[in-house]
This record gives sequence, C-alpha cells and structure tokens, in this order.
Amino acid sequence: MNWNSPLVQAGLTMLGINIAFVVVLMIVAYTVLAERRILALIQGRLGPNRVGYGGVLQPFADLLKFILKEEVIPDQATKFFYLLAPIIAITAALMTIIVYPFGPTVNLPFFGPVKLVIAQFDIALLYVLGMTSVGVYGIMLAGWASNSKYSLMGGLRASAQMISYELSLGLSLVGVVLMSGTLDLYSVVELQTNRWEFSPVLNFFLQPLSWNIFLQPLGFIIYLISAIAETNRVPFDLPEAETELVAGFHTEYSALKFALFFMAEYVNMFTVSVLATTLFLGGWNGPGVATFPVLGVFYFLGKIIFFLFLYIWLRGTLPRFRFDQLMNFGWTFLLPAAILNIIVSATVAYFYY
Amino acid sequence: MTNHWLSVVVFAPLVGATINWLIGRRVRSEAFIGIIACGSVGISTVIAFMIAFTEANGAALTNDAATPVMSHLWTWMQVGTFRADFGFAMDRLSGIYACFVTFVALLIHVFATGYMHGDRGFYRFFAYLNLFMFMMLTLVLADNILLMFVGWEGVGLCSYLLIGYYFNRQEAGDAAKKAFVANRVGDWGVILGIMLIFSLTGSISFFDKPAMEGVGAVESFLTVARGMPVESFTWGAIFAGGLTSAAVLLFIGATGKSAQIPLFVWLPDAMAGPTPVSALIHAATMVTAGVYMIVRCSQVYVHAPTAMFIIAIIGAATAIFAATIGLAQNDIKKVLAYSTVSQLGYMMLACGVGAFGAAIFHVMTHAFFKALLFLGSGSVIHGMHHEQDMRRMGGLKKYMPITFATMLTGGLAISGIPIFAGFFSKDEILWKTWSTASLGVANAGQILWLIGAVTALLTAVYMTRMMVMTFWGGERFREVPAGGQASEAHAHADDEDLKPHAARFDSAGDRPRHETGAHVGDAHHGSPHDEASDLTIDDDEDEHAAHHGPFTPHESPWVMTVPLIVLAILSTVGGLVGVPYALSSLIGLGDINYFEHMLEPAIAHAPGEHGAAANGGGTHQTPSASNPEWLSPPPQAHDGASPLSVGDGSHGEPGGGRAHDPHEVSMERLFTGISIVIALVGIGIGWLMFQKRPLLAMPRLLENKYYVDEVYNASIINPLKTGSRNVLWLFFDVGVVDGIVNGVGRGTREIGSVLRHLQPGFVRSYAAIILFGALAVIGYFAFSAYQVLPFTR
Amino acid sequence: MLELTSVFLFMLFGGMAVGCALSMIVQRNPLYSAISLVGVFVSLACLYVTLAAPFIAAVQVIVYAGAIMVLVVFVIMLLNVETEVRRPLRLRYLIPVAAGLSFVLIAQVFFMLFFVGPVSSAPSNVGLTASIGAGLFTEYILPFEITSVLILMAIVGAMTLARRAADIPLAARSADSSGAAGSPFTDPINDSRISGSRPGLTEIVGREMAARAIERLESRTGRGQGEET
Amino acid sequence: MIPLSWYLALSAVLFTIGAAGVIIKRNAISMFMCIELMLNAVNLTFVAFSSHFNDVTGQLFVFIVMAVAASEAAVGLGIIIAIFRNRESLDVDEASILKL
Repeated sequence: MNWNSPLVQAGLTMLGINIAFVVVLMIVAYTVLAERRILALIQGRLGPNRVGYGGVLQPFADLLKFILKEEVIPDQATKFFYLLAPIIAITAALMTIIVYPFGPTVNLPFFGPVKLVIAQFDIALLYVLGMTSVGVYGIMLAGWASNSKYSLMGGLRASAQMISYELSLGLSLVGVVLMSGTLDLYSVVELQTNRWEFSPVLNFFLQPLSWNIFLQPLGFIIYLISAIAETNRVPFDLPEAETELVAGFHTEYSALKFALFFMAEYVNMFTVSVLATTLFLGGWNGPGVATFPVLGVFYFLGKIIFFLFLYIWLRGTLPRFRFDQLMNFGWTFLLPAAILNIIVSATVAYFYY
Repeated sequence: MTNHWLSVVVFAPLVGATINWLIGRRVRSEAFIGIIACGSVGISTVIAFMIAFTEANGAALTNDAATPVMSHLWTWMQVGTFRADFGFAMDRLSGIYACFVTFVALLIHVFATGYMHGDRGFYRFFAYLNLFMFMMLTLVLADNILLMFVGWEGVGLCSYLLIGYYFNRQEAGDAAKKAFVANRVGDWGVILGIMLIFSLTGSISFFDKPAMEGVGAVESFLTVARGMPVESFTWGAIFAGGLTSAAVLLFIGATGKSAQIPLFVWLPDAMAGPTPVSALIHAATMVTAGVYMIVRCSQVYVHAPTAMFIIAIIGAATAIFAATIGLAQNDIKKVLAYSTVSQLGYMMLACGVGAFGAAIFHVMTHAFFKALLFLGSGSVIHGMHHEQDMRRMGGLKKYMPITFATMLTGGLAISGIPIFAGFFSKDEILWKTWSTASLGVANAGQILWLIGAVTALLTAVYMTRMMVMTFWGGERFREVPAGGQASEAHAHADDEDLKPHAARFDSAGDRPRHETGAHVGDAHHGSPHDEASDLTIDDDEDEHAAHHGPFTPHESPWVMTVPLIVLAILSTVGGLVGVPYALSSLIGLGDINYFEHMLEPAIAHAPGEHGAAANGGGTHQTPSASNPEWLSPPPQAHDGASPLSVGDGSHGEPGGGRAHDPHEVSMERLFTGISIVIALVGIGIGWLMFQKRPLLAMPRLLENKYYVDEVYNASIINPLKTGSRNVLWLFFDVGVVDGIVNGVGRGTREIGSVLRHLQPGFVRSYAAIILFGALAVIGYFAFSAYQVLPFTR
Repeated sequence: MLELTSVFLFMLFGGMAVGCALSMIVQRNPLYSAISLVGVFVSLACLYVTLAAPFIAAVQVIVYAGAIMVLVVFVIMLLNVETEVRRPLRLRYLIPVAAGLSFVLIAQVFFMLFFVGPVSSAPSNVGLTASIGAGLFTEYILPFEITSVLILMAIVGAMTLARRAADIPLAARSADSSGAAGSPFTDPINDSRISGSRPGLTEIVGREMAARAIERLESRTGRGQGEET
Repeated sequence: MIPLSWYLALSAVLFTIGAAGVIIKRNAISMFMCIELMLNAVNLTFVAFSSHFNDVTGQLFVFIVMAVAASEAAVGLGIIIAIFRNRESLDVDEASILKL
C-alpha cells in the first residue's frame, strides 16, 4: 500500500479528524464532570457521584437526557436561524482542533515517523482566529432568532464582549508570532524545544525555560484573560448571567440544541487551553521529550488539564464583572497593554533576531 | 576680487531698519533709535570707504587694474541663458557713488536725529530712512541691471513712504502719490529697456562673471554693446528696436527718477516730506539715480547718438526751465527743489554731451552742497518754528550764525564761485558742452552751452535771492501777516502758509502739529537737548498762534550744525579732487584731475575719440573727457567698428604722458573765466534786485510754475479720469465685465435648473448613473482592446 | 484526478458564492442577506485556498466574516431592521435599469473573456504569509502606512458619529427641562421611535444604551443638568 | 488548474449581482452589503491574477482593499445608525434631501 498516495493521505486525515473529534468530545464530557465535582468540592458538596464509579458515567447519562428531552421551538422564533445557530457554534468550535500539534514526531510501528498533528499549514494560527471569530455568529443568531428579550440581551452582550476581547486576544498573540517568525503552530512548538543552549543536564531540566511564556509574560496574561472572556466563562460570563438574563442567549434552547451550545462552550474552553499550551507553554515540550517522544503527548494533555482546572477553579472562586467594568477593562486596559506588548516585542525582535 | 564685506555695506542699513521697525517702536527711546539708525549707516560708510580705498579690501577706487570688488551672494534666477545674480560689485563708478552716498547719508541721519526730535513717528522715520539706504545701496552696488532695478523700485517706495511720512496731511499724501505715479511712468521705460537690452545682448549683467557652480559664465552687456556698431543719428533709430531704443527707454526711467521734463513735477511737491528726506533723497542720492544709470550704461549710450542728443536737449531744457521757476518761489524748500531739478538738468546735459565723468563729478559736488543747502534750510525752518515762507524770514544771520555761514558756503558753491565745489563741476560741464563733438547737429553744443550759461546766471540770481530773503534785511517774522500778503500768497498752489493763523493746519511747515499735551512730557523726558526740545515742543497750536507775533529764532542744536559744518567744508574743498588740467596747470600743479582719472575705466567715450587717438601718431593715448581731441571734431568719419573698451583708460599713467593741446587749454581757461563772470554777475544782480526789496513780486507765470501742473491736469489727468469713469468704469466694468460675470451666473443657473433633474437626491439613481458611466468606459476599453490586442481566437 | 477535484471544488464554492450572492439580494430581511453574504465570504475564502492564497483566505474570514459582517449583523440586530416594507416604489424604473445594466456588464466581461482567451499561468506559491509580509513591508510600505492612517481616520470618524448620537439626548433633556417644546431632537428614553415595530426587544437595548451614555456624559461633565449644546 | 477566465467569469457574476443589488435594494444596510460583495468580486480577480501570474502584488492589494472595507464598515455603519436615529428608517429613498 502506497502511504503517500493522495487518496490514502486524505483518508488518513479523515480518520485522524474523526479520532480527534471523538477524543475532544470525550475530554469535554469529562471536563463537565470534573467541573461539577471540583465546584462541589470548592463549595463543600459532593457533586455527581452516583452514575458509574464515582460518577464516571455521568456525562453519558446527561447526553441521554438531552437526547430524550422534548424539542421546543418558540412560536415566534425565526426558525432557520434558530436551528442554524447551535450548528454554527459547535462547528466553529470543533473546526480548530485539526491544527493543534499534540505531540512530537514519533515512530509508529508500520507507519514509520509520524508527526502528531492532523494538518500542518502555513497559516494555522490565523485559521484558529478566523474560526473563533466565526463562532460569534452562533451566539448572535441564537440570541436574535429566539425572539426573547433575555436571549437578545445575552446575545448582544456576548457578541459585544467577544468582538472586544477578540481584539486583545489576537494582539496578545502577535508577540509570540514575532518571536517565532511563523504562524505555523507546529513550528511554533518546535521553536520552544531548545531555545537556549545549556549543558546537556541543564538542558534536560531547564527545558521549560524555552517556553514562550518566559519571553512573553505580559502576552500570556493578556491572552489568558482574553481567552476566559472569549469563552464567556466566569468572571466574564455576562452573556449567561443567571441572575439577570435567566440563561442568556440560550434561554430558549432545550434538549439537544442546548447540548450543542453547552458542548461548544466546553470545546471552546478546550481549544483556548490548547492554544495557550501550544503558544506559551511549549506544547508537547517538556523534560525528557527528546528521548521519549511519546512523553510529549502526556505533557500536552497535562498542560491542557492544568488550564481546564484553572478555569474551573476561577469559576468556583471569582465573582462576576459588571458589563461596563467588562468593557472598560477590555478597551482601556487589555488593549493598550497588548499594543504595548507588541511594541516592546517588535523592538526586541528587531534587535535580537 | 571677491569681498563679501561689500554685502555688509548694503545690508547693514536693512538690519538697522528691521531693528528700528521691530524693536525701536517698542523701545521708544530716541537715543536708541538714533544710534541704531546712524550706527548702521556709519558701518556702511566705514566699510564702503575701506573697500574703496584700502588695498587689503580691494581698493575698488584706487587699484591700478580697475578690477571691481565683487560679492556674489546667490544666483537669483537662471533660465536658459538668462542669468540674474543677487550680487554686488563696486567698481570705480559705484565706488564713488557708494562713498558719497553713505557719507552724506550719515551726516543727514545725524542731522535728522536733531531735526526729528520729539516726533511721534521717530522710529518709523528712521526705519524708512535706513530702508531707503539699503535700497539706494542696492541700486548703486547691484552687479546687474535687474537687481539695480530692484533698488530703483525700492528707493521709489521709500521715497513714497517718506514723502507721505506725515500721512495725516492731505498734501503729503498727494505728493507721495504723485511721486509714485510719476516714477511708475518712468519705470515702465526701465523695464522695457532692460528687456530690450537682454534681447539685444543676451545679458543683463554689468560685469563679466565667470561660471560658477550650477550657473554658466555671463558676459557683461556693456562688453557686448561695445562690439556693436554705432547707430545712425536719425529719429527713426528711436523706434528701430536697437540700442537707441533701449537707451531712450532707460532714459524715460531716468526722467522719472531724476525729475526731468516732462516728469519733474513730483519733485517740488515731494518737499512735503521732512527736510532731511528732501536733503537725502530728493537732492543728494535718489534723484541722481537716473544719472547713475545712464553713466553706468554709458557704453550703450555712446552707441546711440540720437538718445544722447535727446538727453542733452531734455537736460538743458530742464535746467533752464526749473531755474526760472526757482527764481519766483517763496517757499525756501521749493526754491531748493527747483534748484535741484535745474542741477539735475545740468547732469543730464553732461551725459547728453558725453561728459559722463563731469556728470558724476557734478552729482557728487551737488550732493554735498545741495544736501548742505537743504539741511541749512531745515535748520532755518527748525529755528523759525516751522515757518517755510521766506517772506516771513529775514535778518536771520544774527540769530543763526552757523546756519548762515554754512548756507552761504552752499550758495556760493552752487552759484559757481571759484574754489567752491560747484564751480569746478559746473564749469566742466559747460566746457564739455561747448566742446562736445558727439552731438550729431552742428553747433548744438554751442546752443546748449548758451542755455547752460543762462541757467548758471539764473542759479546765482535765485540763490542770492534766497539768501537775501532769508538772512538779510528786516526781521519780517516779527510782523503780523497782513491780509494783502495772504492774498498774494494765493499764488502758491498748495501753501496756505500765509493765511492768518486761524486754520488748524496753517503755517505748518513740513512737520505736522504735535498733539496738544500728548507729547509734551514725552519730548521732555530724557532729552539731552533741553533748549531744543523746549522750542520744539512749543510748536503746538496755542503757543504758535500766540507767538506769531514776535518771537526769536534760534540756532539749531549741535547735532544739526555739525553736519552742516562738515558739509560746508566738503562743499568748499570737494571740488578740488576734480580740478581740470587747464586750471591746475595755471598754478603749475600739472594734471591733478584725480576724479576724472579715477572714473576713467568705468565709463565709455564717444566712439569718435578712438579714431582721433589712432590718428594722433599711433601712440595709445588715453582717451579721456579732458582729452584735447574732444575739441576738434573727428577728422574723418570714424570706422565705428571699434569703440573704446571700458577698461582701456587704466593703461595710461595718471597725471603723466597726456597730451594737452595748448589751444584747448587756453580755450578752457577762457570759458572758466566766462563762468566766473557769469556767477559774479548773477550774484550781483540778485543782490541789487533783492537786497532792498526782498519781497519783490516775480512774474506770475514763473510763480505759478508755467502752469505745468494745471496743464497736466487739463491735458492728461482729467481726460484720464473722465475716460476711466465713463469708458472703463461705466461702460467696460459695469457693462462688459459685470455683464459677463452676471451672464455666467445667469447661464449657470439656467443650466442648473435643467441639470438638477440628474440630482434628485436618490442614492440609487446616482448608483445607476455611476454604473452606466463605468460601463461606458469599460465598453470603450473593451472595444479598443478588441481592436488592438492580438487575440488567440 | 487532481484536475477533477479542483474543478469540483471550484464548482462547489463558486456555486455556493453565486447562490449566496443571489440569495443576498433576493432576501428581503437584511439579516438573511447578511448571513448570505457571510456565506459568500466563506465560499470566496475557500476559493482563495484553492488559488493557493491561504493567507488571504484566512484574512478574508477574519476581517470580512469575523469583523465587518459581525458589525453589520450587530447593527441589524440593534436597529431591529425589519423586512423591507413593501410600499409603492418611487423609483420603479430602476429595476429594469439594473437588469439592463447588469446584462451589459456581464456581456462586456464575457466578450472580453471570449476574445482574450485563456492566459498561460504558472503554479503559484506566492500566497504564503512570508511573501505577503515581505511585499507589504518593503515595496508596498507606503500604501500600507497610508492604509493605517485611513484606519485611524475611520476610527475617529466612527467615534465622532457615535458621540453625536450620544449628545442628542443631552440636548433634548435640557430642552425638556427648560420647557421648550417641539425640540427637533428625540429623547431615546421616552421615545419609541428608536424601536421598531417589534416592541419590547430593541427598545430596551436602546434605552439602556442611551441611559448609559447619558450617565457617562454626566459623570464626565460632573453635573446633573446637561448644557445646551 | 482551473483556467483564469473561470475565476474572472465568477467574479464578473458576483460583481454584477452586487451592482444590481446596489441599484435595486432600498435598505441602506443591504446596499452596504452589496458594495461589500462588489469589493469581494474584485478581490477575487486580484487573487486569481496574483495566483496565475505568480505575483504577490495582487494579494497585497486585496489586503489593502480589506483594510479599506473595514474602515468603510466602521464609518458607514456609524452613518447608518445616525440616519436611523434621525429618520427611524433605513430606506435610502426617504433620505433624498440633505436635511435631517
């Protein structure tokens, strides 16, 4: 069998995409469970622990519940967009995952060396940003099409918030791009493998020093904050502020359509975590990856899990912003800070690269 | 050689003017303003003399090779072969000019600080005066005719500003405008002359200049003109477009600037300006600019005998015409003004007969004694509490001894009494006129000489009359003016001086009344000349009216008398630099005509000379204005192909090796004797006529200046006004211009009322129209592409 | 094989683009139009990818779909623009004019295409980020900088327009408080004109935004009563 | 390789649709979107030419066109909002006088 024939490659890519989808969805499912359990821990409760051992089957029970619930479509809703919105949301969220490199080049039996990335191309980072920006349509359309004031308010808030913070998010990444000189995520990660030359032993232990986070601390902080806002998570969860807007843009959604929004949110959480890992925390890099490439996959997963935990942790501890505070913070602090970061990075890059 | 200190000579007064205008108006300290003004001119003077006489600085006047000192600042314009530099040059001619201009101006500046003391516009006056100096020096030192024209216009402007210095007085403003307009008429000729010279010779530069960075070399138009044939002596040559035309056009400018017939009318009126201005601008410097230009372009003029003839005629006519008018004037400044016009006529006469050196010599001596006379008259006016009418003076020599003595010197000088400066220059002009050979008409020289001699007589007469009326006789200022006198004074076109002192602006001299009380304290404060300032500020309405009963004239302060004394000395000895051979040999001194020799290289000579010199034994004789060959008419028709070069004169050893024909010398001595007799006779006539009867009425025709102003009004100004009003305004402007404008407006409105349907305000129709237009363009290009491009199908 | 694939992709995305474009002008509801236009943009982005211009494709999605059209949709939702009201057309003749002009345009283009014919071309590799960046910051630095100035102007212009909208209620308020009737300005808080025919939704948004604007203005000027502007 | 003319034809069709839309649509926002469509049609030709002639210039121009379009969107939408606030309508035919 000729592995290099385009058809085979396409087929393999399809296979990889499907596997990735399944894996991501599984991770999302267990993130939900983890969130509930951890929140419960933080709040001194138990959380779901009855379905399966310690609640391991709880996500599937939830899924079953969503599937079996009644599909309610509001009478005054604009049906086409009402149905389209969740599809856009979940599609845009899922489409980014094909570009993330989740491991170094490994030697697989039968296949030989394989890059652990589904698609590697020149503009991967732009692709991610583009998909993220398309995702906002899902929320806006959902809010508008539901024909409900809570939905509309939530949708407007969400879209305003996402437009605003998308700017800071994009700009915070420019620093990394300047340092790396490429938009290809795989190259970005590879560049974080061995930035400094120490002695072999030190190289092993001090490998994290090569990560971009040490070159771009300000960029990382801005990215982190913007990413939380981008995913509408606490403390930026204005669009779905229960006390004000019932449930925001998806107030009128039920059953599987709600599940899609729900999943989209967690997929988004996952993708921004992956992006943070890839761009700032060295991706699959870590001590020992040079020797045992497979180790990289676990580093990668570990870092993602750290970020996911961070999200949950924040949700359990922080209060919510007010809307004007949110806007002020985004436009008057984050954006100037991101621009400052770009200026400093560009200057440094000009002189040292 | 290049010496950039030359630019300092020009620009120092500009700096002074700027400082006085910007800072002086705020400082309001007369000491400061005066020091700045006199200091800047003093700097110019010192540097000008240094450049003119010291070897290290180029010795523009005395170096043997007669090389000019140049200062090229930048190339002003360069278009094709046309090159106008912003650069200065001092050669023999401009050196003489620069020296006496700066020196006389310095004295007048000093005088003016006393004369203008207490005036509200003190800073303004000196700013203008300094600006004038800048312009005058630009005129004199410019190294091309275009830059000279800048100075020419600039002095005209400053003259306008200074004549109209008392802008709240009607006659001052009118006089200023008159001067300006008369000068514009002349300037039209200068501009055309410059253009014609450029088109004839391809150059406007006075000097040959090497190529510099970015600009090509340029040859002096004088050099070019030297190689051109002498034009024939016909009236048609004026309109032939050759050198004669250019010369006549330039002379038109000179008639305006130097107050010749027919454009002299502005100069007497210009006496409405302050007296120092009259002395500086309208006697010593600016009005001689026309003479300067003609002498500067003498190389052109010697090729244009017709133009020379015209100049001689005009000059002689102006001289006698103005002298007769001057005989009958009662305003002391008017007398001097007409005297100036008359003397300018002399200078023009000298130019016309080819005696350029004599003309310049007279310019210089005239600057000395006429400045002296004007300043003296200013001193008299000052002492007389701004009374200008000589009929109210008399017996002043007791009160103003210094002024009297100095003015007497000036009067003797202008009358042509030997030793004094005017004698030598005037005598030389008369002699050259008699002996000229360059006029194309037989005996023209003799006729012109006769006119000049009569003028000299008249000059002596009216100067004596002026002196007598002013300084001798009864003290008429003590008399209350009588009505009869007032009616008599109506002859004055613009003087209301003799009316009883009821009017607000009566008896005003050239200075306006000071605001009552407004400036009394101002004038008192910090003034070093208490006596003077007291009397000056007394010059206000009540005081004056009260005084015109008896009051006592007073001598002027030393800042005014010192310049008078200096000028008196110069008027006495200034002529000694140009003593002709005929006289110096009389006392065994040989040729001491330094002035002539100095000027020699800078001026051209009548082309006939060369042929004569070539005939005279083949030796390269230095042709000079005093050359004996001048007397005899050219022995045969000169070949005309090789007029003498400007620089040839320097080859001769000054004072030696010249041939002085004994016959010539004796003739010249004879004519000198005649001149002396004329002067003495004139003084005698004046003394006899006016000593007893100083108020002797003069012929009405003369007193009214031959009604020239009236004739001009009737023949030119009024028809022009009427024509402007009826044809240009009511017909052309209202009918044609406004009609066109209104028609355009109406037409636009009509078209708009049709076209507005294309603009309904609907964006979508606009879009459709735009699309339609775009499609038309695309269609056009598609079609042309279809026709032009090679196609694959 | 590859040829077939690319033809297929072109047909797919080109067809999508044309379809969405047609849908855009056929739809009466601006929101539908907007979403159709997003479809056109995405299709074009895909075409750009097939044209080996991935960078432009990504920027197309980010700028057009992600920024411009989001703004448009936002405005549509904010103003609650409804379906175009069918009212007697004033400029009815424009429809045949548009049809005619469109036909001429199409005819011209195909005339050109038919007569000019195919152009030989080489496989492309210029669409990469690096080449675009190099071109943009070397040869075309001046247009790039001018563009940045243009964007700055747009920012200022947009802010000015938005601020004027915020000033209006202030003037209206002071006019009200001084008892002047018939003020030409509207008070968006008590005026239902800002909301459309769909009550209860955008009216709230409009009121909230206006109230916030007033609040901000007052806190900035430090007084309760607005001044006459 | 798809022939260049196919892209040009597609672009022409899109442009025509946009141009017709500008004339036909009465809603200001719809007109605005039609203009964006026309810009995109032109962009397509740029990219197609750029790609076929292997010259990056076309894509740079597309980049600049996008920047211009973004500016236009910001200002244009601001104007549309201002018009709406004053006229409570987005019908451009209503806005036929230069007066609020």
